[in-house]
Amino acid sequence: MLIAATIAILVVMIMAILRAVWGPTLYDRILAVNLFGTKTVLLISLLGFVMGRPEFLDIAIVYALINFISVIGVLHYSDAHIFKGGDQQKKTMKKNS
Amino acid sequence: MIMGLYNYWVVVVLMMVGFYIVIAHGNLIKKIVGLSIFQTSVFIFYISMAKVDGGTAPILAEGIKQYSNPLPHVLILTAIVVGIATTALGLALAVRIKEAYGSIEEEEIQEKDNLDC
Amino acid sequence: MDISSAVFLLIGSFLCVSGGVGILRFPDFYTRMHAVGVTETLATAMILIGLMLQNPDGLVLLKLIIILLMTLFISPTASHALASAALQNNLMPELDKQENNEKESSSNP
Amino acid sequence: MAFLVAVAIAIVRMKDLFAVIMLSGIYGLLSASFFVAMDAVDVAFTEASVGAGISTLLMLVAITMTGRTENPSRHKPLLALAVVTVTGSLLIYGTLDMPYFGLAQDPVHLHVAPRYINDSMQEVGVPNIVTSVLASYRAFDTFGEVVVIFTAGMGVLALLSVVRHPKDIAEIDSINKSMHEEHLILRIVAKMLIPFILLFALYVQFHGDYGPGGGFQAGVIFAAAIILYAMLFGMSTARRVINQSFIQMFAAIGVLLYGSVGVISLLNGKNFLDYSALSVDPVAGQHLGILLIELGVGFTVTAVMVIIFFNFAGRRKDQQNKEKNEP
Repeated sequence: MLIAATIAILVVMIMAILRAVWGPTLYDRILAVNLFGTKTVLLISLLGFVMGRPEFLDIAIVYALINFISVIGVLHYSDAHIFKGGDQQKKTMKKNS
Repeated sequence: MIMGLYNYWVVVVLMMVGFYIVIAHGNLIKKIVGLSIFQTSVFIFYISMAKVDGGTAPILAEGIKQYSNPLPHVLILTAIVVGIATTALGLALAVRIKEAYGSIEEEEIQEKDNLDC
Repeated sequence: MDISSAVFLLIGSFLCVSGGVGILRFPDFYTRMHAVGVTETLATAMILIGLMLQNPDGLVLLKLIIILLMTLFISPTASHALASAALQNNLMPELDKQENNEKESSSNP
Repeated sequence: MAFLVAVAIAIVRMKDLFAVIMLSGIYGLLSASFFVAMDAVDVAFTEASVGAGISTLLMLVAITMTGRTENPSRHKPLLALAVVTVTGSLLIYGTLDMPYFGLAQDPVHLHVAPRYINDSMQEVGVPNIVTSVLASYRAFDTFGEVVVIFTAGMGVLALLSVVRHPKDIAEIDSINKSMHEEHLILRIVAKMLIPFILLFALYVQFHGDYGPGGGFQAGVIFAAAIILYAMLFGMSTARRVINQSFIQMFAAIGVLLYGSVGVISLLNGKNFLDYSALSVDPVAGQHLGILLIELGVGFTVTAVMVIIFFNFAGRRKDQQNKEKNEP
């Protein structure tokens, strides 16, 4: 069962990567990274159980924290939208709106 | 046989991707990303060398006989932190170059240099 | 114990995959956000509870609970921040397409 | 092993021009999970906090300063491609001689590692072999790494530090006032989380002897908490909490602590960084030495990461101000 869950998470990770590569807007990419991070947390905890040494959940905690921090950071620095070459971003926005 | 060397091949491919980015792209930030990919491929190489089949993480516990090799882990652990420090230094240089030249594209920088001479 | 853990894990993985399908297939950013934001928290909680049932051992259980709590805090916050940032930067949901209407209205904050 | 496929998928990233940074974040996460699958928990710990968190952030800040678009390359990529292919195939040819993956009889595993695995418990008394090798057997190396990190921090400082501008009391006030308008939820959640992150960093710092963790990781996590604070509550507020000169001193104190532990053992008639000299009982001495050294590493790493981030962010703000004033 653990293996099944691991495989499911791997599949979701692949989907997230696809969205991150594909994603038309900046926010899609951030969303994909966020999803990816959460799935990594799950994957690490599952892997700990699969390998039979579940003491290493510390890593999963770090992941959860760092994921949060990096999402906030990415938002903080993209929110300011002072990208000097930021035409691309605006273009995609227009396309989408 | 194929599985036996698969890891190393993936490492080689990653390393070459990083290398390609470094030599073929002109953007300095992109180059730094390429360097970090290159770096990570070396990390993966070391770590996959350290793995022993049936072994577990090198933290001593009762009832476990086989551990993976701790030495590469130590080397890579410090290398990662040093890597981020050097990456930061590279980014700082890129920012300064942007301020001085108004661009971080290699060719434009060279053109400006040629004009100055 | 084992069976209940398996059930939780299965539900969790199913939710994960449905979220993944959502992020791939939905037409615009807010619907994708909706798909991920809703399933993510629940799926994580399910899988973590499944793991807790697997190994009722002191420290490990504590760490799992910490992870669960943090996920419950973090992922809604991150989703909120993401959605509001997107909205502030004038990324509008696709409202004009007929077939997307229902999904949009439910996810638009 | 399914992971390697996923890692290979990450290569797709190179075709992408604008999302490179996002993808490099994903790449960091992926490689870290690969490290977990390969039993390298300590390394995964570090990569998690560094590769996925801090480096993504730094690159992002740098990109906001340098512009986001990349010019299409005017080089002919064929030459580069040829070089890459040739090198790659040579390397692959080289791997054919490599011992197969995961065999216990690989030459790598026969030389020093058995001694570390078998004897470190008696000699150092720390269950985490990685920590004991890092901080005791190869402490001299680690000292070098710490000095490298310190130097890099100083380099960033030299390159990017801005002349002290007067403290923006007004900005702090405006941030406090805007508290209820923007980022309200974020700030409250962050206020709850930051103490927890700091506590967790301390746990990682001092639990490094028994589980994955240690000075490097704890330093990065500590710095991440400070960075989170700085992002949500404004640079000026963060600067008021953590003074720039104070943090610079902190970085130096870390290196000095490390070095002085070595000098003390030298004065006691042992080798440099031989901790047995620190106490009557050699194992207790080792314990003490590892603890002190990890502390020094933690100090330096935290301080350098914070210095790097503050200088990047401060530089960025400076540029913004200039732009505001010019037109």
